[in-house]
Formats: sequence, C-alpha cells, structure tokens
Amino acid sequence: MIVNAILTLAALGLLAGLGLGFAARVFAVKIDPRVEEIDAALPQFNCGACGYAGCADYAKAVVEGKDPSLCAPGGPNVAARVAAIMGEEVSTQEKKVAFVFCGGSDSAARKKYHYNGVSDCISSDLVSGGDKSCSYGCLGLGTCVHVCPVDAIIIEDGLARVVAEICIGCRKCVEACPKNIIHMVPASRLVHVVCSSQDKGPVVRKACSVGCIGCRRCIKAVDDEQITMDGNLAVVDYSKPLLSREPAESCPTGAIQVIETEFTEQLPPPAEPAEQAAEEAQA
Amino acid sequence: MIFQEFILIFVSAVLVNNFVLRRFLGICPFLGVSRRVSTALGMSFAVMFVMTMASVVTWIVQTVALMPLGIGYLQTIAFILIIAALVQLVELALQKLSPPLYKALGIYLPLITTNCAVLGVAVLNIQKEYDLARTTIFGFGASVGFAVAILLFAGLRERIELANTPRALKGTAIALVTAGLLSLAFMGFTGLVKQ
Amino acid sequence: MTKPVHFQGGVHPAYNKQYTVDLSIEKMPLPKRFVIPLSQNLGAPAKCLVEKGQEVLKGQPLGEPGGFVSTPVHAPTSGKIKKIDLYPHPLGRGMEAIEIEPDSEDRWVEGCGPLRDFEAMDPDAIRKAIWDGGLVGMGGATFPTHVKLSPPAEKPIDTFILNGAECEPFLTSDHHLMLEAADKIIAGGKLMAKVLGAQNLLIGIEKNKPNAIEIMREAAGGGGFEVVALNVEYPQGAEKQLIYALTKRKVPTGGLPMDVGCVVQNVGTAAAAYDACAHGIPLTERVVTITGSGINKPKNLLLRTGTLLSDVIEFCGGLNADIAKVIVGGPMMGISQYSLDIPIIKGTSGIVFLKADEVTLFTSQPCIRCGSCVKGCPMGLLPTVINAYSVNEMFDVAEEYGAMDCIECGCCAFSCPSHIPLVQNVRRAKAEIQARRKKAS
Amino acid sequence: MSTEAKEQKPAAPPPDPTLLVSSSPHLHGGESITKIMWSVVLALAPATVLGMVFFGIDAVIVIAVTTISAVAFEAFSQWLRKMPITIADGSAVVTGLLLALNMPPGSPWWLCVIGSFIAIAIAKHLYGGLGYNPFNPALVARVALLVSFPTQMTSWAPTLYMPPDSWTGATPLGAIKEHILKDGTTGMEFTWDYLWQLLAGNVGGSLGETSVIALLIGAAFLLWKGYIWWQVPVSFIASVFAVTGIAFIFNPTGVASPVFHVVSGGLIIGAFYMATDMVTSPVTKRGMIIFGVGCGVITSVIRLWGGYPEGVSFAILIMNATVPLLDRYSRPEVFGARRKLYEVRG
Repeated sequence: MIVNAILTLAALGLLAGLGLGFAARVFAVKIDPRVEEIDAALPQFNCGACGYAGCADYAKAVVEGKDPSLCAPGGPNVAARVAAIMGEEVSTQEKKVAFVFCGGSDSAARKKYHYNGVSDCISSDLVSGGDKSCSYGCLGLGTCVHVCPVDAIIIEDGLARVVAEICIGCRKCVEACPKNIIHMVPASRLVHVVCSSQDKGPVVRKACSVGCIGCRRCIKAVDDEQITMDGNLAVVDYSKPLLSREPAESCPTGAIQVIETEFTEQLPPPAEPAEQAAEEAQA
Repeated sequence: MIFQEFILIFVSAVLVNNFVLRRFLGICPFLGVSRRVSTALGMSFAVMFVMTMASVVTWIVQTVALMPLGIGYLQTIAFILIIAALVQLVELALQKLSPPLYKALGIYLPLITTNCAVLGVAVLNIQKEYDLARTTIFGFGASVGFAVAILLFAGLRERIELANTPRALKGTAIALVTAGLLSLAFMGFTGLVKQ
Repeated sequence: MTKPVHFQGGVHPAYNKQYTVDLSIEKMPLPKRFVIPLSQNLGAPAKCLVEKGQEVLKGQPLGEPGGFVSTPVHAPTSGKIKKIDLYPHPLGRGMEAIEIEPDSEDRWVEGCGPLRDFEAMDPDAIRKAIWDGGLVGMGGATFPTHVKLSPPAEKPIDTFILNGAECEPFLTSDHHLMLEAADKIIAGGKLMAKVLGAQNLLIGIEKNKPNAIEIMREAAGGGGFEVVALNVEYPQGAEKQLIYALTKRKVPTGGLPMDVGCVVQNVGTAAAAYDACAHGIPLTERVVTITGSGINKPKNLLLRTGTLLSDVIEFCGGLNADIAKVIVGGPMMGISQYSLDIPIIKGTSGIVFLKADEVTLFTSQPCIRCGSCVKGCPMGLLPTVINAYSVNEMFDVAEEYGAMDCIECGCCAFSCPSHIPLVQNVRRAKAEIQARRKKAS
Repeated sequence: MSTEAKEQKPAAPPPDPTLLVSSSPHLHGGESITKIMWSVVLALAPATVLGMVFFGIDAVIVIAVTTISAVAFEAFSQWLRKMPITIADGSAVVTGLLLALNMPPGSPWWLCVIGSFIAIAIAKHLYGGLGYNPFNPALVARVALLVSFPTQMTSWAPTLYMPPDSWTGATPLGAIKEHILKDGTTGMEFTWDYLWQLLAGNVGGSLGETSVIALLIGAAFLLWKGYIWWQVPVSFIASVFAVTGIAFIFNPTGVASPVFHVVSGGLIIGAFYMATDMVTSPVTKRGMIIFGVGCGVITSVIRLWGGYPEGVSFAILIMNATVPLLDRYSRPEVFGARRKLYEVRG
C-alpha cells in the first residue's frame, strides 16, 4: 500500500521533472542574476529620474553597462552599492534639489485675465500663456505638485514651493513645468534669484513686485562673479560658493532671497532691519 | 441528448456556477492581474490552458493510477504536483515566447499553481464522477468562466481607475466592491441549469 | 451638378449673424498707429527688413520670409518705423512686431496698383506673385498660400475648392466679400486653379447665404466654377469636412487635402490672390466682422493689418459695459483675448464681443457619459475618452484613441452637458504627444 | 530682502482683470446635467402618477420615502467627501424615483431606505459620485434587495381596480413561471382584454413597471429631446421579442407569446429608462446596439429558463459590466482612417 503510494508519486514526479527539464531546454532564456541584485538595491520609488521606466528597467540597463550613479533619490549610498554589485567605483556628487525660480505669488504679481478652464498649468499655458501678468511666472495650478512622487511641492498664495528636505531630486517637476522655471540646485545653496523673467525692467515692474529688474545691484554686492547677468536677469552661478546675505539685502525688489533650510547656519545672521534701514537712509 | 448535456455542463460552468463569481474560487489572480485588459487576457489564456490540461491529466491519473491502486487519499498531493508541473511549463513557455506578458503577469503566473480554481475543477470532476469527455468540457467551461469574469472585471477596473473614487477606497478596495456587485449581477443566472 | 453630402457628426449652433448680415463693408479712417507682427502665418515668422526710424511706403515689405513655410509682411500705409519690440499678439503671447506711425499720405511703393496682364502669367509667376504678396489662408488658419499651391509632383490635384461656407456663427466677412467682390474671387480662384492644373473647380457656400450663392453663380458665369449650396451645419467649413461634403473623398488621418487631389482656399484668399497677381498689391487689407452684443455698433469693416483693436472698438462705438469675452476669429474656434491692444492680422476674420450673460463657463462637472460629444464629433472620435485619459495624463492611450486626429472644431465641448473643456484637454494631449514624438525622433 | 525697498514701492494692489479667457469653443449648446435629469423625472411622471392611482396611498409612501431618502443620502455622501452638494441637479431624484418604481407597492418604509442607501451610498458614491458608477445604482439596489429580502420584494399587491377574485398574488410573469413549474404549460390564453390590462398597467407588479402606455409617453418625450437614443431600447426589445418568439414557435404551450413578454414585467421601463442610463451604457452607437441585444438575450434566457421570473434587472447589470469592453471595441471609424485604424505615427 505504502509502496504503491510512494512509487506512484515518485513516478509522477519523475515524469513531470523530465517533461519540465525538456521544456526548460526548449524555452531556455538567459537572465543575469545581477539584475535582481541591483533592483533590490534601488529604492523602488519607480520615479524615472534615471531616464528609465522604473527601477527594474534601470537595473537591467546598469547590467548592460550604463552609468550606475543615475539614481537621484537613492543618492550616493545607493550609487555606491549598485557600483559595488557591478564591481565598479563611483564618484559621489552633492545632492541636488528642485527650486522654483519665481517669486510671483498672487499677492505680488497681478492676473491679466480671468482664466476659465482646466486647473492645470500645462493646459492653462496653452490658453494665451496663462493668466499671470508675467509671461515667465509660476501659474500656481500645481502641475508640479501633481507629478511629484514624494509630495515635496506645495502651492502657497498661487506660487509653487519645493520643500528641499523632502525633495528627492527626481527632476519630474523640472520637466513638467510649462514655464521652465523649476531647475535643480545644489541642496546646500541658500541664496537664489527667485525670478526667471527676461523682460526689461519696466515691464517686470509693471507685472510683478518681486521680479528682477536687471539693476545689477546684486552683482556689485558680490566679489567673484557669483552672480552674473543673463540678458535682463541676474543669475546665481551655482558653481561658485556664495555665503553672504549681501545680494539679497541689496536687491530693491526682493527678487533675491535667502531660503531658510537646514544649512542656514552657514550664512551670517541677517542684519537687524532697523539698522539696515538706517544705513540705507544714510547712504 | 448527450450533446445537450455537454452544453448544459459548459453553460453551467461559465455562467450559472461561474468559478469566480459564484463559487469564489481563484480570487487571487482575479484581483491580481485585472488591472489591464491586455494582461487579463494573457492570464485568461494561461489559466485556460492549465485548467483544461489539469482536468484531463488529473482525471487520467485518478482513474489509471490512484483508484486502481486504492490510494485515493493521495488525490490532493498528486493533483497539486501535476498542476505545478503544468504551470511551470506555461511559465517557461511564456518567458520565452512573450516576455512582456511574462513580466506583466509577474508573481501571479507561478501562483496559478495555488489557484484554487484549478484544483477545484480537478476535484469537482472526480466528485461529480464525470467521464473524460465531461471532465474536459467542464474544465474548459470553468476556465472560460474565469476568463469572462476576469475580462469584464479588468474592463471595469480600467474605468474605475479614471474615477473620482475616495482615496481610502482606491485600488483593491473598490475592486472588491465591484467584484461583489458583479457577483450580485451573476446571481440572476441562479436556477438556469438544474443540478 | 454636385450634390453635397452630409459629413458625420456636427452641431447646429445659433448662427447669430443678424448683427452684421445686412451691413455692407465699410472702410475705417487711418488710425494713429499700426503694429505689424512679424509672425502672421503658420510656420516660421518673417525676418525683419527695416529698422527704427526708417520711412516706409505702403506695400513695402517689412519682413522677408523666414523659410519656405513663411510669408513676407508689408507696410499697410506709408509712415515711419517707431519701434520694433514685443507687442501683444492675437495668439496670446507677446511677439516681435513693427510699430508704424502713419504719415497720413498713404503713398504706394512703386509697382503696386496698375493692372497687369494677369491672364498671361504662367504658374510659376502666379505662385511667386502670391508668395511676394504675403498671402496666407484668410479663414483663420493662416497657412501660407504658396505652400498649398506647391504640391509635390506625385500628388496631382484635380479639384480646387473655394471655401465660402463661413460656418462659424456671428461671422459675415466672407459673406460680404462674396457679395461685393465676387468677380475678384472668381478671377483669383481661376489663377490659383491654373497653378494647380485643377479641372474641377468648386465653390462651397452654406445655404443660409442665398444672395451670396446667387451673386457667385452669376460671377462664375457659364464656365469654370460651380457654386454648390452646402447644408447649414457646423463645421461645414472645416477643410476635411468641406472636401468630403463636396467630393465624398476622405482626407486620410494625418494627411493633407492634396493626398486626395484637392486644394481648398478661402474666398478671401482668392480675392487677395487676384490683387497680388493683377495689381501687385500685397495682402495688407482684409474684411473683418466686428460683431456681437458686446460692441455698440457691429460692422463689416475693411481693415488694414496692424490696425489695433482698441482703435477699431472706438470706431465701432465702444464696448458695452457688460463685456466679458473678446474673441478673435469665430466663437467656435477663435481665441479669446485679454488685451485690447492686439493688432488685426492677415488671419483675423472677425472679432466677436460677448456679454457676460452670453458666456457659458466651463465648470467641469463629472462626465455623465451621455455620448453627445461622440455624436457631435465630425472626426468620429470619442472625445470623452480622450479627455479622461488626458486628464489622467495617460497620453499614450489618448493617442491610441486618435487624439491627434482632432480638428479642435469644438463640437464636443459645445454639446457637453457637464461643461467640460474637452477641446482644451484634447489640446493638452496633442501637445504632449507631439512633444514625445519630437523627443523620440 | 531689502525692507527699505519694500517701503519705497509697496506692492501695488493688482488691478482687476476684466476679460474672461478660456479655450475655444466660446459658445455652448445650453444642455446641462440638471436639464437632462429633471427631464427624466418629468418623463417618469406619467408612470409615477399612474402607479399612485393604481396602488393608492401605499404607492405614494414608497415613492416619497425612496426619493427623499435617496436625495438625503446623496447630500450626506457629498457632505462626507467635502464635495459640493449637488442634489439640485436631480440625479439623486432620478435614482430614487427609478428605484421606487422598481419596488413592490406596499414595501415597508425601511426597505425603501435600505434600497436608497445601497443605490446612492454604495453603488454611486463609493465610486466617486455621478458619472463614475459602472453599475446602474437603482438596479444594484433592486437586485441587492431582491436577493436579501426575497419575501418583501416579491409580495405583490393587487391594483385598486382589479376584480377581487382574480388576484393570484403574483405578477403576470410570476404566474406563468409557477404554472410552468406545475405542469409545463403557461396556462395562458390570449385575450384582447388581458393585453389591454397589461398595456394600461392594471396588473400586479412593481409600481412603475406595470403601465406600458404611461412609460412610453415619457420615453417618447426623452427620445424627442434627444436624451435617450433609439439604439438601446429598440435592440433590447427586439431581441427579447426575437428570442421569446423563437422559443414560442418551438413550444407554444410552454412559452408565453413574445407580445406578452414585451408588454409584461419590467421590460419597458428597463429598456427605456434603466438600460439607457447614460452613465452605465456605452457611448458609441455600435456599442449601444450590442448592449441592447445582450440585455435582451440575457433577459429572455432568465425569463424562459432561469430561476427568477423576471430578468431585466440582472440582464442590465450584467451588460453594465461589459460597457468598458464594448466602448473599447466598438469605437466608430475615425474620419479618413487608414487601413490600420489607430496607426501610431512616429
């Protein structure tokens, strides 16, 4: 009885095994085990920042010889681990975060018309370039908020703001923004020109109270060309260190701002407003 | 009249006693791979193959080996073994022939092994004392029933995905509600085939 | 005798032509300044030929074509260039334009005016005269005319259609042009047909303009053009629908009318072609319907390109206090404006002023899948489905459902009981798909 | 930020924009959800009134309780989800009214409230409210009640105008089913009088499914307004007629005549008011015809061979589930489509 049972099952198992063994030959597919290892090392946000359709896809690409340090959310740690699996060395880069180069909140910039339609920046931009009077300004309808995989962007007073501490640097918002005013900046940078307008000074003034009017005062306030002019717009050169509140204090419209982050203590404390006003009055 | 009985067995397996919607077997792949109609279609074919083949092979093993040898108590083990082997076969074939489908089905492909619908068909065949022809038709009908259910469901889910569902219910939660309503609708076929 | 056929879909908006249908074309006195945008055609903008302070004569080129799919722009009057800068443009974005201060003498540049022997011109000469005249499609699309008149050799053209359908509500500019310049239109049409070598000449006019049909029939005489009375249905004047209604040929998706041996030109373009060939007069003037309840004195005006809308409004008795929307073009496909400082350009067929109580807001209530948009779509698309996938940013699926075939006629949003801005969402999908294609190639 | 500069030039208050800008088209045909929904209510009015006339105060209570509770649940659900409350658009009224017309006259009030809850809260608002529900809410409620409370949902009452001795306690379809179970024949003889009773609605059954004439008057109104299209009702009724007709030819004693099948039960209200529900029916014309045929075939199958005497509700629910697939595979041909229908051009 028992023998029968054992024999039957053994025979069945043998048959199945033989069949499968044969099938495995017919349908053989080669897979590199490293793909799964790398996939396991990646953070699984599937954000696409690396340019591939998700972590698994990127893992495959790395095995095929692509750069192992493309994972933005993972940062240097993940890059190092991935490189280790591939047996490579990798250089570490500073983390970059997205930043909105516009200060034109609803209270600072006016609207040029009543917009009626889809509540989405890209769609709104298709209708006469959006309702902000400044044609370079943030439309504040939150397309970036929508694409952000980690909810790092908030809309305040009609203006998008990236919370640097949460941002994983996936660049999705940079690509989504129809106004192209979101760019990547090194996470430790604090002083930014919050304007992207290439319009001339008077046009900017009319449109927005915190726009860069191209007065060049900030350039005079720094010593090493850390701020340069790009047409009518002052731009911070992020390749040079800038550890001073001077440019922000010198800006007449407030288009240069110091953004308080975890790195704030790198800067000297802000001057007392009263003192500042007195100084300016003297000058 | 035998032809009529075949039709009844088939209709019963597809509609009246639909394996998913009335017997609630095979819910795992039903929920797992019904996000897209295309993957649901692939799953349907995989399940159709496994179910029909499993019905036939298990029936043969049961009649040829287990019954004569008096080891019917090994039914479950033997059947699982056969189903597992068949699933492995499908998996190997898919990986070679249709990598995208293989990827889309993911973990649910090997899980057909534990798809209780497959084992359910095999066991029901024996319980109902069907002969080989009836077994084949019943197995095939059950798998068609599965395919109908999962395809309808996948279509519904594609639509629900675009809906303004409350956040708490998004995904599987609302899918389960939908499955319940679909099952409710299928209750209309009750009594269609008297068994 | 050509019998027009029905195209699928379509809607019947209230035509509202009563404001201007009985008013003949008026001229407007010379305004104090002109702003001539360099971009007045689909395709590349013109390249500026003049500089600040320069004196120009009427008809003198201010910009040369920036490529083959581009047209020159000309001075609408004689005067001095005051400034070259960014100015508001009907398309909604600031564009480079030339401001002219007229010297009120209206002196013509040499070579414009005297009648030439246009009947002896050969096709190349006609094509050149049309290009030099800066002609674009005057129905609103502003596609350069000479490009349409240069089909590749492997696509022979047998049918030339003049579009006098004017299916857009409110507008009567083409209607009145046909009433008052029928001979010019026929002559211009024959010139263009000659370039194409087309034998089958048709003019499509909607049945609601019986006087225009009659006058055009008279002008066409025995030979040449056949005037066909079209069903009154929007979008009867859309190129693909017009071709289908007249010839039963379907322009393939993603294709052009020349793929089915047809070329369509607006009647206004035909009149301009006559001027350009017979008199060497470039396109600097066109008939514009100023209409709607939001303007005090609606008119059909002969306006020079570059005339500012604010001047036109003044001439037409000013705006109603209740004004809510200013639309350049027809109300179904036109562009609503936020600035009244925009200039009239070559493609401006009308300006519609709507009062607040005539405007229906898009409120984007949920789609109830009523199917009105499907019924209304003249292209046989499922606007609601494309809309849903566009809103959910699944653009590849939207493309599968034919988003790129949308002609943006607005029938779907017009008939939507949920007031969903369907066209805007489809446009979004189209923009996104185009961007992806560009990226892929 | 320079405070001094700020004082110098205070942010000017933004001047009010005057013009409205939106995407084209700038005209609208004037249809609205509110108009459509209240038109449906209006179209149902004759049947509702006739139901009240035939079944008296019981009917009034059922209709009032169901409709009011449906509206209340709609408001409550929208309030819970912090959505704008849109009970004025009439969609909840339509659902409530349709459910009421699908209830037996004399249903207890609590049954009506449960039904409204299932229809509005579960079948509609779990999916996100109007426009998103894949199944017809009123039918989900009716079927759920039928399955859960079979006794209450099948205790029919006679109309006030029936001769007292003729009441058998069953709907015409139910009576036939019972008779067939007993001896295999329908036990029905055709008389013009009986047909007239069926058309007028002087028979047992749900409140609204009884009077064919009243329902058709409303349906004609909706067809004329363009709120329902002929495709679904015509294909639905025609396929019921065809299937039952064929069965009748083969077995004239055991199957009721196709005419009887068309005018009895919930077919008319189902075909014109429930299957045509915009949200849960296909958007394409071809899809609508397939949808209607499917409904008709399933209805006939259940009526002829199934356990339930009536299959309209089940049939429509099952076909509701096929709508996404129907929409997908019955797309109209794109104008000028090349041989490959949706060619992806690179």
